[in-house]
Amino acid sequence: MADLDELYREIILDHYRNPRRRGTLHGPHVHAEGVNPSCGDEFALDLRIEDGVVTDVAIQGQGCSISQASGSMMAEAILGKEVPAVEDLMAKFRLMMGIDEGDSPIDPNRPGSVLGDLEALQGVRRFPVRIKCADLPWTTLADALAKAEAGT
Amino acid sequence: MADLDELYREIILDHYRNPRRRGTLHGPHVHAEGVNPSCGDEFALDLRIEDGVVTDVAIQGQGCSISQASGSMMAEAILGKEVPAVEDLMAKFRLMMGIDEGDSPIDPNRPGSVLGDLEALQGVRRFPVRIKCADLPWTTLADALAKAEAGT
Amino acid sequence: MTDLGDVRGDFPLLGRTFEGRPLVYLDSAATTQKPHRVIETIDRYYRELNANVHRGAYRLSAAATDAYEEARAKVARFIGAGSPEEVVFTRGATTALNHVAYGWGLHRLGSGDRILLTVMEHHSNIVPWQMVARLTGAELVYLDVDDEYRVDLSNLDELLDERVKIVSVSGMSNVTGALGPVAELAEAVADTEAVLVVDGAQLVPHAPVDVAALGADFLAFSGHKMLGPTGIGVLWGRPERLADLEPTEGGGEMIVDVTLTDAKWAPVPHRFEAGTPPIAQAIGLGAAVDYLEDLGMDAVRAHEEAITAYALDRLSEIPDLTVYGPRDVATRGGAVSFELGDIHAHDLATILDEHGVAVRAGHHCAKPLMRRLGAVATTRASFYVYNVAEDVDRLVEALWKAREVFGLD
Amino acid sequence: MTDLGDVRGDFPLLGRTFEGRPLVYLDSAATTQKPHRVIETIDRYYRELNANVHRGAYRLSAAATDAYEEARAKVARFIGAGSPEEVVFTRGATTALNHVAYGWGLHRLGSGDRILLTVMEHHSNIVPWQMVARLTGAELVYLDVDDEYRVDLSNLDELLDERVKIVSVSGMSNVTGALGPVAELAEAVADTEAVLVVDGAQLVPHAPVDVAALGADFLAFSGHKMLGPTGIGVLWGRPERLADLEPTEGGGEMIVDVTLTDAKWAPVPHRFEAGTPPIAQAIGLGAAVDYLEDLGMDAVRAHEEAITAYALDRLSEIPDLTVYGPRDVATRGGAVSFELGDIHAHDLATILDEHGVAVRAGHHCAKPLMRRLGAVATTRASFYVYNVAEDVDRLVEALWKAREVFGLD
Ligand SMILES: Cc1ncc(COP(=O)(O)O)c(C=O)c1O
Ligand SMILES: Cc1ncc(COP(=O)(O)O)c(C=O)c1O
Repeated sequence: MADLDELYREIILDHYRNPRRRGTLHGPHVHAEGVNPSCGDEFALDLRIEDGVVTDVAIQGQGCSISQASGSMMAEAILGKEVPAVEDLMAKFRLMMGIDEGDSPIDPNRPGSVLGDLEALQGVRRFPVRIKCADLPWTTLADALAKAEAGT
Repeated sequence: MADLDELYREIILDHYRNPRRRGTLHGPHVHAEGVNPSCGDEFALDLRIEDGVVTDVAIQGQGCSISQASGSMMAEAILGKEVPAVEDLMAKFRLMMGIDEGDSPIDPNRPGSVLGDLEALQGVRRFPVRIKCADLPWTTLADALAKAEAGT
Repeated sequence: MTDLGDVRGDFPLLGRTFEGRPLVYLDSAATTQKPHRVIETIDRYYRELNANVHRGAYRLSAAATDAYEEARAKVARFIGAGSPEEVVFTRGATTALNHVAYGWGLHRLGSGDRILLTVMEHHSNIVPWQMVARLTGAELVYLDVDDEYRVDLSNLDELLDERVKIVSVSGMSNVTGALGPVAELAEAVADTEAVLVVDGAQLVPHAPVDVAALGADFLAFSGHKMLGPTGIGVLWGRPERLADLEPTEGGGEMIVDVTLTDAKWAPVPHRFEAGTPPIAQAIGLGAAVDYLEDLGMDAVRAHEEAITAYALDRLSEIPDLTVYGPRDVATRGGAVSFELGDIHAHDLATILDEHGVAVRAGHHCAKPLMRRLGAVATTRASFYVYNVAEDVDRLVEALWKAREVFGLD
Repeated sequence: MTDLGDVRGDFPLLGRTFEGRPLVYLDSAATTQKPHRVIETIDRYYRELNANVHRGAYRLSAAATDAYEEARAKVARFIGAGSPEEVVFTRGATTALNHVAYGWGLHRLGSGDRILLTVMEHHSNIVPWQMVARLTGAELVYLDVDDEYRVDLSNLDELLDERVKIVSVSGMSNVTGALGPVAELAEAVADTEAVLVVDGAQLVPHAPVDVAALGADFLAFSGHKMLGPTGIGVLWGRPERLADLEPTEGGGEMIVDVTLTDAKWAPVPHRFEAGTPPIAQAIGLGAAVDYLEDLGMDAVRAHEEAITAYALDRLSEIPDLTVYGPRDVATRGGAVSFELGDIHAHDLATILDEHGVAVRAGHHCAKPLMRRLGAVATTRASFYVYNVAEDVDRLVEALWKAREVFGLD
C-alpha cells in the first residue's frame, strides 16, 4: 500500500484538516464555483486582482482531502503572483498531474523546487479516478481568472 | 412441404377467394369487430338472433387466407343454429385448434362429420403463429354473442 | 451465516482478483453482479433466437416473442401479479417511475393538487415528480424521517389530505437500508383518492414481494439490481390503474392503428412499450428471476438479515465510525452507510479499493436525505446473495488501515 | 457482388438450420443479427467489468465508466459528431424521437404551430408528434410521396411556412427503402426557425452518415438495427440544440443537485440519461460500430446497392409480383416490400418460412404509408452485410413455390 502513503502524504492531510485562506473576501473581487458532479465535491474561491497581481484570495468548499488540500495549497501558491505567473503555475500543475499531455515539469532531484507544497499531489497520478478531485480547484480558478479578465 | 399443402387446402383457398355471406345486415342485429394487433388482420360480423336462433349473419374484414376463410366457414356454419349449438360449435372449434386444452372432437374416420368444412382448418395447428388468425372470427363471434345477450 | 449455500462460484466476476486479492464487491445496491445463468441466457439469445418480437411471421420471430413474453410471465409470478399483462418492461426503475409521473400525473394533476413523498427517496423518485409538478402546478410535500432513520408518520394524517393525489415511497432506502412504511401508507391511502406508488428498486431484489398483498397501485424496479442485465426494468400496475395510465412514449408496437391525425393504443401492457423493446434484457431478467426463485426469496432475505447483523456488529468495533441507518435488521436491508472520523467518503473508498474492497461513496442519488442526515457524503457497503462473512471481515480490516493512513488513533 | 468478403461466419445465428436448410435471414430492417464480436463484448462486460457507472470510487466502476464513455466516443466518431457530448444514449430510436418530441416540442409548441412530417414515416416518427400536438394544440402536416415512392417536395414551399417549428423525416423508409429528402429539407429549413429531426433508424446502419454534413439538428437511431444489442439507441444533437432541449425523464445521474423543491440539471449529455443507463448495451453498440468501421460504411453501402439491384432484378422474373419502392438503387436502401398476386402477406411469409426464408409481413409500423400505397399488408425482404446472392435465389425459389401452393399459374 505504498501508493496510498504516496497519495495521503502528511502535508496533504495537514492542508485538508487546516485549510489555508478559508473564508470570503470583502471589497472588489471575482467569485467562481466548481462542482464535481460525479462525487459531489464543491470548491469556490474569491479572487482579488489588482494591477495584474493576485492581491487576495479566499476559498470555500467541501469534499475529499485531495480536492480540499489541492485548493488550500493553490490559494497559498497564487497569492501575490502576477496573472501570467498564475497561469504558468496552472499549466505546470496540469502537466504534473498528467491532465495535459507533456513532460512533467517537476525536478526529481529538487523536490518542491518547482511547485512547492503542490508537488505533494504527484501521488494522485497513480489514482486516475482521483485526478479530477485534485483538478477541481484549478478549473474553478481558471473560471475566476476568465471572469476577472472579462471584468476589465 | 406436406404441411403447407395441409395448411392451404383447396377449400380454404376457395373460401378466401370467394368468401360466403360477405356484406352487412339491415334491420335489427348486433355488430362486433376484432383485430389482430400483431398482424393487422381485421374481422367484423353482423349477427341477427331471433328467438335464440341465428337467423342472419354477414361478415366483413380483410386479412390472410386463414382468418378470412375461417370467418367465411364460420358464417355458413352458424346460420340457422340455435345459440347453444353455436356455442357448442365454438367450443369444438377451439378444441380442434388446440386453443383450449382437451381432446380434439374430430372423428379421424369420418372427415367433415363434426365441424364440416371447418375441419379443413386442422392443418393450422402445425403453424402456431397462425392459430390466432384462424381464431380471430371466433373471438369476434363470442363478442357478438355477448352483445346479443346483453341486449336482451 | 447463510442458507444460500456457496453461490459465489456462480458469479464469474467475483473470481477476479485485484493485485492478487479476490474482489470484495460491496456495491450491490448500485448494481449487482450476474450469475452464469443470466450471462449465458443473453449469449444464447443472440446466438440462437435473435429476432424482433410481435412482428415476424416466421418461426424465429415467434420463438423470440415467446421467450420475451415468457420472461414477462416469470416476472409476474415472481412478484405475485395476477397476470403477465400487469407487467410492463421498461429501461429501468427510473423509467418506470417516470411512466407513472408523466402518464398518471401529467394528465390528472392540476394546481392545488399534491404529491406526497418522503425525504428518504432516491432522486429517481423525486425529480420526475418535480418535473410533473412544474408542468401541472401541483405541489410536493414530504414525510420526514425520524431519529431511527425510519419514515416519520406522526403527521401523516395532517399531510394526507384531499389535495394529495399521488403518494410515492421507497420500499427500502438505498442509503440507510430502512424499509419504507408501505403497509401503513397503503392503509392510509385506501381511504383516499390517491394512488400509491412504490419504488421497489431496492425492495424487490432483497425481500419477498407479493403485489397482491402490498397494497400499492404501482411498483417500479430494475433488473440490474437483482442479478439481471442493465437496460431493463419493470413497472407493475394494478390492472385498473394500468388501464387508466396514459402512455408517455409513442411509437411502433404500442398502437393498433395509426392514421395521419390519430392513433389507437394497443392493449396493456404493449401500450407502454413503444418501439422495439429490450428483448435480450427482458429474457435475461427472466433468467435472473429463475435464479432468485431457486435460491428462494425467503432465504435471500434471511441471508441478508444475517450478513447485515454481522456487519453492523463488526462495524461497531471501529472507533469514530457512525452508521446512518436502523440497528434492528428486521426493519432494514443490506445497504449500510457510514462515516469514519474526518475521513471523507471518497478518501475512504479509495483506501478500501486499494484493499480490494469495492464500496460506493457520495450522495447515493439521495441529496435531500443526505442534507437531512447532516452528511455530505457517506461511504456505503451493500450486500447481496454472494457476500459472505469474510467480505465483512475484509471491509473491517481495510477500515482499520484507513484509520492508520489518516492517522486516527 | 460484394466487397465485404465472407462475413457470414461472423454471425453465429446464421449458422442455424431449419429442417436441414440454413436460415435465410431477410428481416434486418426489423433487427439485425449480431457478430461474435458484439456478443462476446457483452459477455465479457458482465464477466469482467460489470459495475455501475459515474458513481463508484473504485477501479472496477471507473473501468466500467471508461468503457461506457469510450462507446459514446466511438458512436460520435462513427457519425462524424464534433464531440462525444453530442451523443445521448437512449433505449432505442423510438425513445430518442420521443426525447425530441417531448423535450423540444412540449416546451416550445403552442396552438397554431405546426410539425411537418411525411406520409412515409414509421409510427415512431408519427405517434410521439401526435401526442405532443395533442398536449400543446399544435397541428401536424404531411408531405406526400410521389409515384416513384419518393417524398414529394412539390408543395414544400407552401407547407413550410412560419408556423412550422419542427420538421421530422426518415432518412430511409423501412417499407419502400426510399431515401428521405434530408439534404433538400435541410436547405429549406435553414431559412426558417424550424429544427430538422432525422429518423436515422434505417439510414445510419445502411449508409455512411456524417452529421457535420447532414444538415439535421437531431438524429435518432437504434443499436439493434446495426449489429448491436437490443435496448440501446442514440440521439445525436447539435450542441446548441441539445443545450436547449429539456430533459424528459428525471432521476439519478441527470442532476448536479436536488433539493426538496428543485433540481439542477447535469451537463449535456448526462442530463438526458436519467437513472442507470443501458451500460452493457452501449458498450455492445461500441463493438458493433467497430465491426462496421472495419467493413467500411462505403463498402456496406456498395454491397447493399449490389444485392438490392440483384434482388429487384430477380423479383421482376416473377409474374404478378409488385414491388413497392424505387427501382433506382442509388436512391434507396435494401428494404424491399412487395405483393404477389392475391396471396396475403402473412400467407406468403408462412410459405417462405417453411422454405427457411425469414421475411416480415404486415404494415411495418407504417400504416399511413400503407394506406397511401393502397396496400393493407406487404411482404418485406430486407438485406444487410451478411446477405449474399444465394439468399436472393432462395427467396425467389420460395416465391415460385408460393405461386404453386396458391395455384397461381
Ligand atoms: C424508419 C424507422 N424508424 C424508427 C424505428 C423504431 O426503431 P426502434 O423500434 O428500434 O425504436 C424503426 C424500426 O422499427 C424504423 O424502421
Ligand atoms: C431506491 C432506488 N430507487 C431508484 C433507483 C433507480 O434505479 P435505476 O438507476 O436502475 O433506474 C435506485 C438505484 O439507483 C434506487 O436505489
